[in-house]
Amino acid sequence: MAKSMTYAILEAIQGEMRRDKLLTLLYEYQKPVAGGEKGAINLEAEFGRWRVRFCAIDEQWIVGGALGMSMIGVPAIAHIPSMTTFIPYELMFNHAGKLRHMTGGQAAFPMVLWADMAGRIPLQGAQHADAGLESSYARLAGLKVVIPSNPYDAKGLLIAAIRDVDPVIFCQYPVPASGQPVPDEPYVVPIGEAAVRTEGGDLTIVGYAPQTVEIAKAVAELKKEGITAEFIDPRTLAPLDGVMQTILKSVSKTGRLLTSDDGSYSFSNCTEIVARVAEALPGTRIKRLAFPDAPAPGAPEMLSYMRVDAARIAAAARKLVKG
Amino acid sequence: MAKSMTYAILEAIQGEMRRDKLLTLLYEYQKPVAGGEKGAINLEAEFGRWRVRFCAIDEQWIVGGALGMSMIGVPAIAHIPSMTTFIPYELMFNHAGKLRHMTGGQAAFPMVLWADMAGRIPLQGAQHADAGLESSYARLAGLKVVIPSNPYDAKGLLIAAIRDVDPVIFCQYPVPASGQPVPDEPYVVPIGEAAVRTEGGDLTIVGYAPQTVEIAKAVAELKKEGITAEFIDPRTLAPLDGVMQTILKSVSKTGRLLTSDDGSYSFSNCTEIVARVAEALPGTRIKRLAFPDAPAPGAPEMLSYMRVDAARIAAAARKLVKG
Amino acid sequence: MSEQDKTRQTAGGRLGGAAGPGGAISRRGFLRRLGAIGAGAAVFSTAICQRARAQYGAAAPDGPTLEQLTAMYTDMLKIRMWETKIKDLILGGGFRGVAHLYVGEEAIAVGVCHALRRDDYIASTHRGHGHLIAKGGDLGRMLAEITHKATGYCKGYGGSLHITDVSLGILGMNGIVGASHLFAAGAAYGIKVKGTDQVAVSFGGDGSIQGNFFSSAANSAAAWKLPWIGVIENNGYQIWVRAADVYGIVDLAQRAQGYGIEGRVVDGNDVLAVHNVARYAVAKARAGGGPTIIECKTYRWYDHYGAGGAKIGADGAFGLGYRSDRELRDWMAKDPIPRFRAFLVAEKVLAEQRADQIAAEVRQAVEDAAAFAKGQPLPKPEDGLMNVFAQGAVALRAG
Amino acid sequence: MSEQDKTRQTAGGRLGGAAGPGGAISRRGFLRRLGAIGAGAAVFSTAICQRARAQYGAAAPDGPTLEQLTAMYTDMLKIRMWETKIKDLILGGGFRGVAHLYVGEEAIAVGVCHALRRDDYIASTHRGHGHLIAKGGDLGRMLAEITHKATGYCKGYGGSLHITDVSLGILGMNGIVGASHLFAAGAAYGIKVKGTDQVAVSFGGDGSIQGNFFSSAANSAAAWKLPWIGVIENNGYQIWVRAADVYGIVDLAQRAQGYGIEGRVVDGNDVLAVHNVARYAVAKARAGGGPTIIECKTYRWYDHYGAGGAKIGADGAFGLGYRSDRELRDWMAKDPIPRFRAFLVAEKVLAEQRADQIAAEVRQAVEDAAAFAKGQPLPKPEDGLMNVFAQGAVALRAG
Ligand SMILES: Cc1ncc(C[n+]2csc(CCOP(=O)(O)OP(=O)(O)O)c2C)c(N)n1
Ligand SMILES: Cc1ncc(C[n+]2csc(CCOP(=O)(O)OP(=O)(O)O)c2C)c(N)n1
Ligand SMILES: [Mg+2]
Ligand SMILES: [Mg+2]
Repeated sequence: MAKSMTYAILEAIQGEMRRDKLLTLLYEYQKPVAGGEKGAINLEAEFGRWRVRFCAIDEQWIVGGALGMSMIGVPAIAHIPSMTTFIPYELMFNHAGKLRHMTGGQAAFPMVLWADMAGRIPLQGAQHADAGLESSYARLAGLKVVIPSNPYDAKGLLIAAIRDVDPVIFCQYPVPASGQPVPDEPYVVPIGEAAVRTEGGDLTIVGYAPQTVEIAKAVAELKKEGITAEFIDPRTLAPLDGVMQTILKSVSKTGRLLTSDDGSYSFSNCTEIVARVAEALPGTRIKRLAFPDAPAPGAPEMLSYMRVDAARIAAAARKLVKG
Repeated sequence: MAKSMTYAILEAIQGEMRRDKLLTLLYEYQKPVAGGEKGAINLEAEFGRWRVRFCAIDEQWIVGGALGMSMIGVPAIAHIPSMTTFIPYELMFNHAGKLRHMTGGQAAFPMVLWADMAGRIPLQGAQHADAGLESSYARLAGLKVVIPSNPYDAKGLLIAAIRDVDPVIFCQYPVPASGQPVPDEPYVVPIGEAAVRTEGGDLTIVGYAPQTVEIAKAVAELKKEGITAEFIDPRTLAPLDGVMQTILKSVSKTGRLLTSDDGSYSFSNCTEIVARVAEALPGTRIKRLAFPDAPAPGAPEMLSYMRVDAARIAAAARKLVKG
Repeated sequence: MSEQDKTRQTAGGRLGGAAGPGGAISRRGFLRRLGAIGAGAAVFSTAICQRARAQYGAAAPDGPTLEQLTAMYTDMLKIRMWETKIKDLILGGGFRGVAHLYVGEEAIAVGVCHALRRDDYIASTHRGHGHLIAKGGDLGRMLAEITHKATGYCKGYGGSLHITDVSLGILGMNGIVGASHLFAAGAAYGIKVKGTDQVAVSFGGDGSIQGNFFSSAANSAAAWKLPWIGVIENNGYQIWVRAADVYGIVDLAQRAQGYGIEGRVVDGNDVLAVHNVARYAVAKARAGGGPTIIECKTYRWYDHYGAGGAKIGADGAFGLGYRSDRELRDWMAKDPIPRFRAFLVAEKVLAEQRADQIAAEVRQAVEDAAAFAKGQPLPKPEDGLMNVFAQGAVALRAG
Repeated sequence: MSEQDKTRQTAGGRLGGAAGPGGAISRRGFLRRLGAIGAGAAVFSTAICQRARAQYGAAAPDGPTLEQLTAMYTDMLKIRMWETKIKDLILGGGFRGVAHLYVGEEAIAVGVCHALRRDDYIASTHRGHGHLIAKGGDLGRMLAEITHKATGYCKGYGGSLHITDVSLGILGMNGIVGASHLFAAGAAYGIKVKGTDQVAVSFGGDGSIQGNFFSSAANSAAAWKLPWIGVIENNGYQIWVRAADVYGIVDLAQRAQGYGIEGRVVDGNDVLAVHNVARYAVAKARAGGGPTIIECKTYRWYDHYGAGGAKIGADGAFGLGYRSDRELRDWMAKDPIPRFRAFLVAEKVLAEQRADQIAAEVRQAVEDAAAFAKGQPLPKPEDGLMNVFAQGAVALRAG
């Protein structure tokens, strides 16, 4: 059985906590415990309650506490549940992202904000079925934002995030255990590098996290019809320059860009990618698919009508290529 | 003497408070008092302390309180200072923007978040010299975002915002008292409509708030050189559809788009406008100018090096038109 | 406020400790106490009832109080049976919705909401079905909503976490812990602006006093004596986290002191105890006396969420890792419903037969609600684009 | 802790009220008290000193305590004179910076920071020059920074609001009110992880106890007995807003009770009173006894910001709309510096002459600092693109 996303994440933290005796996890109710083929991981049992601390329902503390700790050289991971992703927004904006600059390089926050993201799940209601929040973080100076789409990337990106001396937002969306097998040993997936998931010449498709499942299906479907798509998973949203190199290279070749988001349409995720391509490569034919600018309704009928799926991606791709 | 931004805003509130006996203002330390040719405005003196309430340093209260009031039909204006603009971000995101939808249309928040924006002012340091925060709000479902660039628009947009039954973020940047004279009477500048500040055929320039000062200078400069720019001030950032009609019409004509932001470059303000133009009008030549993805340093030398100014706008315009 | 009340008003003091005005109480006094809402009234606990009963024999209050007591009993049963039905539906499989069950805590919602007028406001939580029912919610439309039907309270958009009836003065159930307090305090401010004598009550769990919202609510309510009542439903757990491990205080009502607010601790499984403190707080708030924070100690019979550890046709969720079955059984023995029924019967408010009849009627109402909900239509897919703003629909961007 | 201390530990109790262990105190006892840092020590106020002096005649403590007292006096003067210089520079026109002046509140920064080791942490505020000086900040590099010079503490990026020296354990001045408390509490948690006996102190004004940050700091510190000390510098105003209009409590240390934290109120213009409560709190925190919240009542001599209402060469800002000149004069009469000097001289810690000499030295140091800062180079424009991340520079996007 492949390692799950959660297992891969906890394995990353376990390895780093063994390596760095100060690394500390603050969390709320989502126990850092996972069972897998390689044996169960139980971080509190292994590292004790000071280093693996469950907290009150107080995300301001979890993130602010992690910031304070990390300022005195105790690296910290702040894990907060999905519906609370914006409670620490001000802390990350005005403090984590600015203090190094404001102090002329003196201050550092070696911390990771491990933010759960709900994704567009049905029967929950809008507060518990959101996506796209990462773009609000990606626009804040001084912060890095990574979004793995599979357990392999999750482990490698999280280790990179933990070892980074700058604050990193690690966004965990619910994605199935697909992709490369996850090695037991620590390894790094560098922040700022996109992954080319499939190569192709007719158009470039960009998307991440749960959308990768839909895109992969669409790419397979299109291939049967003779349309080859180059599918790029950015993995990092900020800083974006490295990611853009890969995307621009691909779009220079294909001349067409299709992006697909679970986040809402306006001012969101792939918008920045689209804008950069438009600036750099005028003439590119571009289509942006996304969730509408609306909250996510609980009723599955409404929700799935609003979400981008494989069929819609394939249809948009056909139109871009043929239209 | 022309009415200042603050005077125009307080005049708007004064008129609306006279009209609606429940309308209430919660604020912190920025006294709603202004002197002008037409006589001084002192809202607390006129409407009493219950309706014009100074509060503790607690922006969560100011905004959350306004939300609670407005839910029971007491329309409210929550005024918060610039360095705190993201403290109520979660409240606007998970509650103000979602509750109508979540309740199937039952709940309403007839409130205005009157958010001060610092702009890129020198000698303050990064927490007190920020810009571009509006784009984080513009991507949230269920919220409207307006940004006046002069006192006339400020008064008219604020009255529109107060009368709107949906929550509106009214962003006040420091801008000089330019533009049309401000009538004493209430009037509405409709939300969702851009203003064409100057007409031209060679390129379209989009920008708002303090950037309008720089753009206006650049447009005048360019005109001398025989380049005519169509300068559009969006005034509303969300919802953007109406604004885009104006911009798309202009770009269809000019074929070139230059945007200019005081906000940072990535995932920000004019990015959405650029992306929409790129989707709708492939082949458009596009340039986005913005503050770098960095906090604002206090030292004026560093700050002005980083900010977009008239000379840079003119240079970019020349390049777009000639290059 | 009486001296006894004063001793009890410090957060540490527990209702039912040194309770009641000694032995000497007249029947009239007892009834007055039962119905009292003046600031001097404050406390009416089972202990007092028992003493009163011992002295004067069983006696039913008459007039509106009788009706009200019966209505309270009925509402407690409604919550219990409606939620037990949900639990059974979940366990039956294929349930089109989610639920955080309130069973075991009915005395709080009912005790508080029956101290309110229809035009008073409440702000509720993720565990809010009980609040909605106690404020007058319709069982059928509620069930239609939590199964996301087009005719549910929120037309299927909201579901269990956001089900609400704004016309009943309900400021929404809210999936964000603690937000209820802030919105209710805001509403309380609005009441002051309107100049009415309404009050605004927020419910929140033991987990709701931290985070950003509670503090802002409490401080503002204290500073300006807002008609806000913060009810803390302390059921001992925040999912599986115990308050003692994450707070420096034991009685959560102690938080009130830091703001200059009166804090009260009450047995949350005693509906009359809750009701009387609530009536006191409501009367005080209406009279301009400012806020009260009421901590109700209670327990939830089911898991935080869903029906894990539960069985169809049986009460309670057993075998959950974070709590012992014994703890649950001890609390089930303190079930607020039979306790209240016994009181009502003993006090001749209700005859046994009438009590049985009410139970049968409620059971039938729940079955009717379930049947109603089942027959309701699904929402139209494109309606998800509506109700973002008051006017119009947003654009579909997905394709 | 002594019984007297216990009575004083409730938030309402004021230091110097029923202070001191009665008349009978030996010289050794006096010195022990002065130097005491054990949990039993707690209170050493001017009142005690005066009584002690009356009994035993003037006597200077010897050894390190003497040095420390002199250093405290010197630091208070440094803050006063350095800031007075800033005020004069602002009034002189063309000042390349901003300032929230601390003058009048020196006893707090000095009393607290001199109870700390160099490796202890402090988190400061917008009004933080005093904290930085008391923790050992260099006057020249500070002035270079608040005039945004390339060789200032923050290379000109930060200025007055963010000036800091991380190597002195300063977690930053912070322009966001209240954030200091949360970061210090986080640091206190980090200390526990490291297993050292350091402590983390946050300063904050009377405005800093509301908002999101304080509550999270206090609750966490209480729950896990973190070595956090929250110092509330209650100068009566939040810009122009009075606490009484926006809080439901008078003594802000009362907030502590709601979290289960010991709260103390102290005369913030009495450096020894502040120092002794701070020493008590620090010793308690080092010993694992958990947090303390100390409210220091004080007053700022200048306006919230800048030098409005002030004059070159004269103390205090007069004619501000929100406070009376008389109130200011009353507080200026309670100036902590001459008060402390009088004590030191009377106790023969310092001779008058030595005291004058220190003042002259500090005055010279301030002039040197000003001259140093003036001569420093401006930052390079392109350096604004640096220090966003630890590595590299971000791209210029402006053209
Ligand atoms: C701000 C916030 N943080 C976390 C959550 C996730 N969450 C939902 S319910 C819950 C526990 C609530 O505990 P309590 O307040 O005691 O209420 P109870 O469930 O016991 O009724 C948590 C942590 C949330 N919804 N909102
Ligand atoms: C969160 C936040 N809200 C508002 C402000 C604006 N502001 C700066 S200082 C200040 C007053 C602070 O008062 P207090 O805490 O009493 O400190 P003092 O200035 O009196 O030392 C305010 C409102 C801010 N910086 N941060
Ligand atoms: Mg609970
Ligand atoms: Mg103050």
